[in-house]
Amino acid sequence: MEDNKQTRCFLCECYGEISDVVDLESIRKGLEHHPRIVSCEKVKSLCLEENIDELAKRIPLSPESRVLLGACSFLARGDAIITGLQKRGIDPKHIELVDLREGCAWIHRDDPASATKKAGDLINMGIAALVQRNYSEDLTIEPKQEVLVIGAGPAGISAAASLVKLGITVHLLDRAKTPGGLLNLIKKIAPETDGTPQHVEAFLYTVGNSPLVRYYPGSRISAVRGSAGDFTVEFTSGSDVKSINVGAVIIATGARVNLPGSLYRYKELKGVITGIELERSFKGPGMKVTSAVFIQCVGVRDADRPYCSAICCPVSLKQAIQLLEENPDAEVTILHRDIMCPGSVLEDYYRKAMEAGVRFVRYDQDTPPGILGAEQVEEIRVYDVITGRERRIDAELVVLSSPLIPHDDAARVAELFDLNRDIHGFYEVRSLMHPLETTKDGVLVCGSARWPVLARTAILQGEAAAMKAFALLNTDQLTATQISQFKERKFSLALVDRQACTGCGNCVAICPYDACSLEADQGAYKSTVSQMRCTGCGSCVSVCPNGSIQLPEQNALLIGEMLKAAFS
Amino acid sequence: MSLVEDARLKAKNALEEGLVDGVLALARVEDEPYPYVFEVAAETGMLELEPKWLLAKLAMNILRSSPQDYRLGIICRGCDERALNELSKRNQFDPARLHVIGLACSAEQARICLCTKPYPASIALGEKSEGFDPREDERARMFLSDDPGTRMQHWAAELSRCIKCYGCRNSCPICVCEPCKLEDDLWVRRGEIPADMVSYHLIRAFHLSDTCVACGGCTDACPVNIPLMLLQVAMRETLANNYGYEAGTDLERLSPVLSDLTIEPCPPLMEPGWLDSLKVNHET
Amino acid sequence: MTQEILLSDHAESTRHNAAPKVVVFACKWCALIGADAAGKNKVQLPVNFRVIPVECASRVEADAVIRAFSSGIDGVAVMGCHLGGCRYNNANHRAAKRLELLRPLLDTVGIDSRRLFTSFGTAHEHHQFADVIGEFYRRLQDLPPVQAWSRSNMNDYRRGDT
Amino acid sequence: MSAKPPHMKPVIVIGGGVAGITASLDLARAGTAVHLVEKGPALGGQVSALDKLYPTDHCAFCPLWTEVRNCMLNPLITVHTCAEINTITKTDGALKVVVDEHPRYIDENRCISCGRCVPACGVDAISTLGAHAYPPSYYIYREKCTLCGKCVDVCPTSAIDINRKAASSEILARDVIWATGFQDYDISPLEEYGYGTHPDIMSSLQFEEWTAESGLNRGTVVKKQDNKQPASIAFIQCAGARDLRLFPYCSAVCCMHALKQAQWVKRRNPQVQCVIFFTDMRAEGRHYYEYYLREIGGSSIELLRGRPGLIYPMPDEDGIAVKYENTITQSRQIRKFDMVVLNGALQPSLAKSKDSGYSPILDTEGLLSGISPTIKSCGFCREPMDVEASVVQASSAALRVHVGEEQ
Repeated sequence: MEDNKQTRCFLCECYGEISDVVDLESIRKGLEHHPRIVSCEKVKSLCLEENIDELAKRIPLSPESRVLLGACSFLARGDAIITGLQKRGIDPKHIELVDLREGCAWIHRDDPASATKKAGDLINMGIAALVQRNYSEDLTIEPKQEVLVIGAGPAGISAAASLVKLGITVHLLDRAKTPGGLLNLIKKIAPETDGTPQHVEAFLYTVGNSPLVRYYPGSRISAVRGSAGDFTVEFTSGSDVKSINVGAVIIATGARVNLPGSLYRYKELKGVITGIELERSFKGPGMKVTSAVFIQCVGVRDADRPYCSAICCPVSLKQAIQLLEENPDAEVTILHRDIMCPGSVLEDYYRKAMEAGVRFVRYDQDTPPGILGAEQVEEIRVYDVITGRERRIDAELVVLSSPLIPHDDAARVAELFDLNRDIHGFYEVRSLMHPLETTKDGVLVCGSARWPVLARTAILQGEAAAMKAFALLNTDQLTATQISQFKERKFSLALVDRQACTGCGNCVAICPYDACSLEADQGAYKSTVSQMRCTGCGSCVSVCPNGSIQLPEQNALLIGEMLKAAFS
Repeated sequence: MSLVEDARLKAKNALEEGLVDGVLALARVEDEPYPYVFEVAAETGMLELEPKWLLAKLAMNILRSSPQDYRLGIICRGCDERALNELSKRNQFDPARLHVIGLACSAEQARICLCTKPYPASIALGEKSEGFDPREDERARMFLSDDPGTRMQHWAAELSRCIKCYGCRNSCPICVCEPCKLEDDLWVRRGEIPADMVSYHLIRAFHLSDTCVACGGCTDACPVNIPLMLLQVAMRETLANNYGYEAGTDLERLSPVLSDLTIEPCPPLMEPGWLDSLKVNHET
Repeated sequence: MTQEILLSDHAESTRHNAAPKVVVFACKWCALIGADAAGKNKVQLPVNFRVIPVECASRVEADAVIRAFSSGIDGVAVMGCHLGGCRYNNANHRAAKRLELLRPLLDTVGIDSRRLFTSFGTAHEHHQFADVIGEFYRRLQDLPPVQAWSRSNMNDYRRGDT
Repeated sequence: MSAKPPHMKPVIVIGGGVAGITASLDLARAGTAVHLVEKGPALGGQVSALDKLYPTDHCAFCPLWTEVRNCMLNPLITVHTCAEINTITKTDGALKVVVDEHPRYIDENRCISCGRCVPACGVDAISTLGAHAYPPSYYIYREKCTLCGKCVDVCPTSAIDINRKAASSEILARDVIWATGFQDYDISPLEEYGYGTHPDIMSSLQFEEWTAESGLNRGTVVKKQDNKQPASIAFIQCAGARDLRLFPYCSAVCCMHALKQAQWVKRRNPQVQCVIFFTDMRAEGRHYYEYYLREIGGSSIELLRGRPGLIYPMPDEDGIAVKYENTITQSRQIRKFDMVVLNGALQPSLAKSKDSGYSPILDTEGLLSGISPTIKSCGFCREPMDVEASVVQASSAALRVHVGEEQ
């Protein structure tokens, strides 16, 4: 490959921090008649504003001009130099920063001779990298200013309403016939003390009346294609099949309540009911009772479901308070292993339940409460861990508080969007600072589909997801390198040499972002890479048997040449 | 009825019933065995089973160059069948167009090939016989001895006789890449005989780390008689111990190296101690 | 005749006394930060190592490690993030598994697999990076010098270079 | 032109922790100009002071440093470090916010971190901003600096200017988001916890700093008293929290934080005995309970239910006595520990700055109640919560400010 790149090299003395250890003069002389170096200068410093101005003047803006900076590390002042040059019109891809300070001078003070040799090698490695580096072409698309929200529970309608406020068209798709998700099953939203019901009303109103919302009840997604900024989603709504084109997807499919199966003689004894059945009675005539017992952590926080579903404690507190309001002289006891009411609002609610007269007994996982009675519940026996004695509570009502578990078709939806799911079946998300983003750019998840949450948190997550979707679409041009929220610029996008590819599918199997796919091409299979999905990690390159897939910015030749230059 | 007659009968029936359009097997022409595609039922009289001849790559090329609806039968041994599984996992041909007639190898054939599983999944011809552990073979014992020094001496001495004829790569049923990395000057310097032991042989061996079906093709093809298959023994054992994975036996299961630890757990890597602690111990 | 060529060529490539040459493939998100921190704190480290920054440990090809050994490098370190801490959705799990599978092959031909050092324990603090590099050097020092390696060594290798 | 035209007036985000950073980035990406006011010398807040984060055990700065960098480089975000809010006064339809910026003697754009100023300083007032702060630079701590000027002429890039004066700027803002997070609270008023009576009775944030891998002990766990390895450590939960005398709320983060600290102690030296005194082990977030199971099941961390009655230094020998009621044996016991970590007394950072002209409305527990019309709040200062919840609430607050509507 004939290359006419002219590389200009600048070695920074860093006010003696580098030049005291590394003999820059000998390196400069060595580079003078290097075939690829046009000019090589030694400067006192590179990173101050005035130096960057000086530097930018000496670098022509032509596409062939390359810059090799022998200075400090990117994390030290290197970043400031490159950003400064970028502001003055020099493409950072044409700059190679060689770390002579943190990487060489400062860690080999006591051996200047070999430090100089190492610096020379590092410079040669930098030249090799600069020469061999190609550039992945950036893909630019016009993001669709529409968002698909799946699920019309509290999280879904909050996301939809928020998107409407941001001026984005929303396709609200829900499996059920009526919006509201789990809220339809309950009378009051726990904890009703903090204004959540008013928020839900406001959202329902916005979603119901805004022209920007297209609501498809009773529909089911059948196919998904595309990537961030340009998804094509096909779904069946009632009888007809529809296809929409959206820029981002917010999954708010929620979760379902787990039935206790045969635990605590449920279904066998009259009077043993679940929280949902109790809620149904609150919506109806209400329940006359003299003594009721709630049992927490039923079918959860145990061997086969090792997680805490977080909402059952606040919900039981709400139901206990409601029972006491309807039966003022009744006795309500909650048997629990830990009351999960973190923060201020939920802790106050816990205190409010105590003041309302709810009694709490702590039991241990290994000694669960026993339910006695022939057909009707008569007595509960439980070993009270605090007092160390067995308690006998006669009660005619036992409410089993059960957890939220993932929907049955969560696996199907995850398959459609290529999402990972954790061991419990909830959708996996990225790091702590990106708690609603999935591994696929443009697909966000919020509400109980991600992890069981109360309505108040689901609403917050809906708004946050709407804001993140808006941040993604709020531009006329979405470029593949700008998408990832992790960093402002993706390092490189994989490129396939279709001629060499044997279609073995290793890259398709290993890609953590499902960016590779096989396409039939005259009878044989060839791999293609979706620029939008690819994040440039390079997993595919290391499993491709004949190197037909490469990261242009760090191709195999570049690594090979750097290896050669390492100890030349 | 002897094994050969049984094979000829099965091939004839397959052709007559129109199950396949041709059967790939050996034929004896002027007393020399040749791979031959029997398309006429009568010719199956010339069908032979000996000697062992690896037909997997041949079958793939036949299927690739024949029309889409051409169905091929093949009389193939255990290693061929495993090789065909690996190739179909790599989308090199459509397995539906292949009709496998499994032939079990004899115990001494297994002894020669150092084969641990000398029988296909579905045995149509011959009986299952005992596999042979490569570590028992006395020549192999030197190459796989416990002391690294002797191992190195043997391997260095043997590999220094390599004339880089690429016979091992060409005969290996899995190697289908063109261009192949071993011909790229970046990985293996050109014009150097014997081939650079580390870069040529180890790169080739590692490319087959999770796909080698231990058919012995490389050892048979090597003109200077280097037991190349022994390079794979340690890796195949690691895969079997850590993941319970053997190449070519399960069409659905992808190589465990292509998925993360939550999907294909690997015991030594799972304990955080091994990786997380700074005092990373490497006595695997 | 081949036997003598092989061993004589390696005479000078055994360079028993010189410090071992190490190439470090450092993951940009963790190990490179550790290397930078070690620099900032001016921790004195052995000279003979060169860092090649990679986007993720999963970018390191086993062929590149083999290529490094074949060009006379004594030790290759691949340093990536925590298992579960990778920015690329567990890409480092597969890197760990693949390099784990390279070890038996290196051992088979007698190249001690401890020359391939993998640390997925985030050497992100300066003292951790320094400890990891120091320990790798100690381990390389007391490994037996590799006699019958490939016939290539660095200067012979330069023959075909531009 | 990449972003849509920015809305007319900027938004002030107070607090450069995870909540503040997320709110600023979300607003900037939505096209609104932001002024991020941080009282410390660098962004990162409490999370950057932590060693590890639960539930993934990552290093704390790992998810944070790209966000901090994005914040600093985003053209729509102006970051004011070493700055505090003086007054917020309501003018016609907007808020006039006066920001006091304390003098930053070392200019971070000129400091090349060569470190020559540190030996020159007689009172040891100069140090780096922490291993991974952005932008990387040295910093002179005003409280220790005697303005002697010895460091000024040592600096090669003349980045030090000790006669920089405090400045205050006035910003006309559309809205304010409080994201001031929390800080450690000295609970010596509650004598039964014995805080301050023994060097090895410390708060959890102090313990985190004392045993941090990037700290001076480089991750090794030693007693403050004699730098020897402790035999046993007690983690006291809800010390000062869920306590009507001090903080009635539950600080939400300390159960998991104690688990994390105990687990890292066990991982670094398995023979140290760790005991956690808890009332409710609140591990209810995403993957928290698995973390709890792995720690309790795996590495023998002992859980004792109940709050200790009294903690005091042992009179005759060294060590700390913890008096508690053992619910299993129903008896009162005293147990000797080498170190005691008090978890729970986390105060929202807002309460202190009551004197600012426009005192935001606080609820009974000193938390910023969200109901005031023009002031939005998110993160721990509004309701005790962990990193994930703070980041979500920050995005929600950013949304409400961007569309200009009550919380």
